Amino acid sequence: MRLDPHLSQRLVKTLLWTLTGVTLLILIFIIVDIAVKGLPQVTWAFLSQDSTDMGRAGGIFPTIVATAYITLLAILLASPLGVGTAIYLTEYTREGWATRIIRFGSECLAGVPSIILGLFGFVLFVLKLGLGWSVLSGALTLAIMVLPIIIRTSEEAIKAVPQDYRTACYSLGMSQWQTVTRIVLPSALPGITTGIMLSIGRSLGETAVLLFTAGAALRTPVSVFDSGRTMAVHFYILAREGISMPNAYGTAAVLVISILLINIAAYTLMQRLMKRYG
Amino acid sequence: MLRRLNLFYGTFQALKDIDATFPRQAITALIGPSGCGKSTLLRTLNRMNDLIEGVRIEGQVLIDGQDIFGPDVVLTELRKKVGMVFQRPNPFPLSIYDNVVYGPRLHGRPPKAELEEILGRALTGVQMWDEVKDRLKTSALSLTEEQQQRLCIARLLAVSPEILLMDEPCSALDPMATLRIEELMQELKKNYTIIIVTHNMQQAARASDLSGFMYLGELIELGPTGEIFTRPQDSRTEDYITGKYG
Amino acid sequence: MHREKFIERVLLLLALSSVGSLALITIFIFLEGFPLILSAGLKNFILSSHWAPTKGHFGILAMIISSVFVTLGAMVIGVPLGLSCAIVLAEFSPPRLKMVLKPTLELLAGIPSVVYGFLGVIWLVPLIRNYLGGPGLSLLAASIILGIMILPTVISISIDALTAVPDLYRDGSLALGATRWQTVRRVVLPAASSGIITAIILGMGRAIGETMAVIMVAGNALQIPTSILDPVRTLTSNIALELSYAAGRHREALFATGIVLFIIIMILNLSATLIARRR
Amino acid sequence: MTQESEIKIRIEDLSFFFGDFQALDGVTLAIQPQEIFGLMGPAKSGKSTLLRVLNRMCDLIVGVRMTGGVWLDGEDILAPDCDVVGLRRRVGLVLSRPTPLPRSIYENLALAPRLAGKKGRNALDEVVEASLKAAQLWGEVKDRLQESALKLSGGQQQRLCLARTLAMEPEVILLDEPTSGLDPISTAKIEATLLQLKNDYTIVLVSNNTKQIARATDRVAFLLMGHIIEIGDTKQVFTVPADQKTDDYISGRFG
Repeated sequence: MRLDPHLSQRLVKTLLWTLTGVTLLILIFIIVDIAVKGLPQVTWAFLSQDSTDMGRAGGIFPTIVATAYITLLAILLASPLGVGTAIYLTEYTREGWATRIIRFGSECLAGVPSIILGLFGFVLFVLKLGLGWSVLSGALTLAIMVLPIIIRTSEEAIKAVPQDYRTACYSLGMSQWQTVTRIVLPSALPGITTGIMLSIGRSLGETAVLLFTAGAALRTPVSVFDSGRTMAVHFYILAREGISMPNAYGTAAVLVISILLINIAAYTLMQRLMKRYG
Repeated sequence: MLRRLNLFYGTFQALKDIDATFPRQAITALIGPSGCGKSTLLRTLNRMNDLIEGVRIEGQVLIDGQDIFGPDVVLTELRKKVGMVFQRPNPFPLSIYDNVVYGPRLHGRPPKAELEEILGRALTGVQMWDEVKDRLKTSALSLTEEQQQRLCIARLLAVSPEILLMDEPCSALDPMATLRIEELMQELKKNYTIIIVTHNMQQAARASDLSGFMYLGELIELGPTGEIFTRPQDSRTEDYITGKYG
Repeated sequence: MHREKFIERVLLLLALSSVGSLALITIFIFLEGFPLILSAGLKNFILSSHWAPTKGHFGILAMIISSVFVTLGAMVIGVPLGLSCAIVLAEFSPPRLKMVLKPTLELLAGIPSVVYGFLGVIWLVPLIRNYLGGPGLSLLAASIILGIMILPTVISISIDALTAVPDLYRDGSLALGATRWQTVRRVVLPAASSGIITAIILGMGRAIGETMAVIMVAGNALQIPTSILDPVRTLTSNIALELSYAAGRHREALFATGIVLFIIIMILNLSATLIARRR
Repeated sequence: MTQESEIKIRIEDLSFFFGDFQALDGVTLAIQPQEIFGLMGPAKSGKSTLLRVLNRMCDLIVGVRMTGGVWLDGEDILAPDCDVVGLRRRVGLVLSRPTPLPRSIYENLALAPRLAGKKGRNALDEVVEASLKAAQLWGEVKDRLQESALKLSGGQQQRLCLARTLAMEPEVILLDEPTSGLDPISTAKIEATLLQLKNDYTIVLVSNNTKQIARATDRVAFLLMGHIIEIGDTKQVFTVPADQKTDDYISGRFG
């Protein structure tokens, strides 16, 4: 006997919606749990004081500074490389072996797991170049990690700039570089910013890379050669070694909320962008 | 037959008070500049416009006396009865065989022998049985554009529709292929009611029995093709067919 | 003219940064790890499960098997959930709902892996211990957590594959009187199949390479698992657990573990790229 | 045949390939200054390709190959050492779809003069006003020059693109079906503008609307599948076509 198509459609839709619902519930559960148990810990003192007693007491100020320091440095290093790559791929070269290799390299790099990046950063920056466990080692390794993200989003943003604009520019006798800097990049800026924001989000949550490159010193880093413990690493150590569950939840809340805010902002920007170009 | 049909996309009114009757076993062509609503009108007849967000339709469309917006109309049955050929040929990325029997398989699980028979009939109906009978298992995407368009028509014939809607079916084809598709339409009109949208006036003049001219969502006039092209009633029609704009 | 050429050169140089980084990573991991594989013998390295690096035993078979099982478990959980979400979002949800659902699901990708691991320890591990037995920290727990973690990868790539299917196909099918689901099953899914397979493979790569969450919930016992409730140690957790104190041959052994992991992941990525390109 | 000195653009035995596809086959023709030269033919006949060779916009497409020669005022523009960017400033192109840049109306117009080295607010203001007036758009936009050009209607955008090309002070203006998306009134305005401009410029107009070619051009070439079928005075081609295919085309038997 054959099921009536309308009935089978209804059954399948019910199943699919149920599974989607389960996924959403998991997500909501994660966020609610972190918020309910973590937010009460988050006070001004928690954010602004030094950690004491291995993080059992005090606040998370040093980890906030370390996180911001490493992330910003990584983004500063990766953005010109990523955007430059994207411009080269979209505007300056035709599809061929060169683009294929570059694109393939970037895709593979995106697939390299963070533990391998951690190993690499550890051996090259920490040991071979003698930078030690430091903000700089961490930022260099993180920059490699977010490079593919910036390349991909910038490339998409630049590709989304209507071809008509370029045609118009060329037919007005503008050179390629004039076209890129005056029309293409300004039009693609929101998309590029989105990619940079996503990279920041990704950097904030990264642990494996930083554990082996930036170290875990629980004091506020000043120079780029100081070791620094980011929020994610701090959270991992608190939770894994059972040092303080309330402080672990508090750190997680700060971490998750900042990542969510950045990602939401990035997403909103992307939406506006998509609306602009239909 | 249409009665006082209005169609809105959000606040934009795409069709305005359209009244029209399309006779059986004839080819009716809808002409007009782009954006005049002719494709929208066509897609209303098998309710493909339902797929678009924010569409609101007023008025009636009667097919064989039955309102297609009535509550007891089963959408899939309506679309089976009112087949549609699109502007660009859209064979599924499946084999030629699977494309043609796609429809019959949707509506039941016919035995293999019956499928073979439907296949033969549909492909013969579009005069391409001899061209493809030896490569039914190859991908439909390997065919030429014209063959793909024929295959799409064959795919329709396989579900035995009564009405064929064609939305600029030749716009992607070269002049020779266009001519052959037009010949095919003449063949098909013996058994089917055909409504075709075209931006090519010569095509309308050559291939249709009736023509309707649409402008800015209105059906300006509808009548025998010969009269529309030689003695248009409305000055807008005249301007259009003499090429003042478009 | 000269200026343009100069700019092009500079941009090419920047564009080589990603390839260059990848090359550097490969070179350094191999430089550090390969000598050990040579001296210990490839066979002893990947076909023995005797791991006692301080005593000169470097067999990682147990970890390879654990990594594979954990990953397969993650696929069993993540693929059905992820595909369902993708199909619902791409084909069945009204646009307005999609505008809300899609970003919400994408937020999953933003939650750091340590948070997943932590919540796994707090909620999932006790559940498993109390209702299914065993220590709780187990292959099952790791699979469930990883299954959830790969959802964003599977969902977003599958959605892209589904939306890349031209509407012409959907229109064609609906115009023949097919229901939505018939259209999805018979036309859209086959047309999107290579993209969906890519999504699954990249999800696998993500699962096998994940470290922090796995360390926290898998139990990290050095053994070949016999039940899904056994604690396991994966390739990634082995590296992360021992790197901070390893030295000499021991450290080389961890880099060698890294080589194995790297090769597995590169094979997965390569096949994903090849499948995606075949389209 | 016209004297060499009176020829603005000379094209000789030009063939053009996209990969394996030959878009133009042995095209030879001469365009005189201060005329509107029409190119007509059905879709894919090569008329747009020919137009794009004239300012080397065809370079932007991958896999193209050309043989033959094109001379602008006797200068070989297909030569490898030709300054393409400079050439495009001399030979302006208006496309079938309006392509305003996402800037203000003023900026759209001032862009090209600025890049050409024109400085100073007054000088720029003058160019903007003059070119808008020439394109018969000044009256409609003079009070909102700082608004985004994307806010204009389709017909206004197209006239803006024409004005933008004029602001560049080119010698030749190429138009690729400039009215294909426009309503009758905007079409009429653009055609009127062209007739005025022809006193100062050489204009090449591509259109698949034969009526427009008949109305607006002085001389015309009919292209079919990359070949020139017929060249001549527009009146003559339309009244007594020499070739049966031209007759078929202008009477609408195909295309």
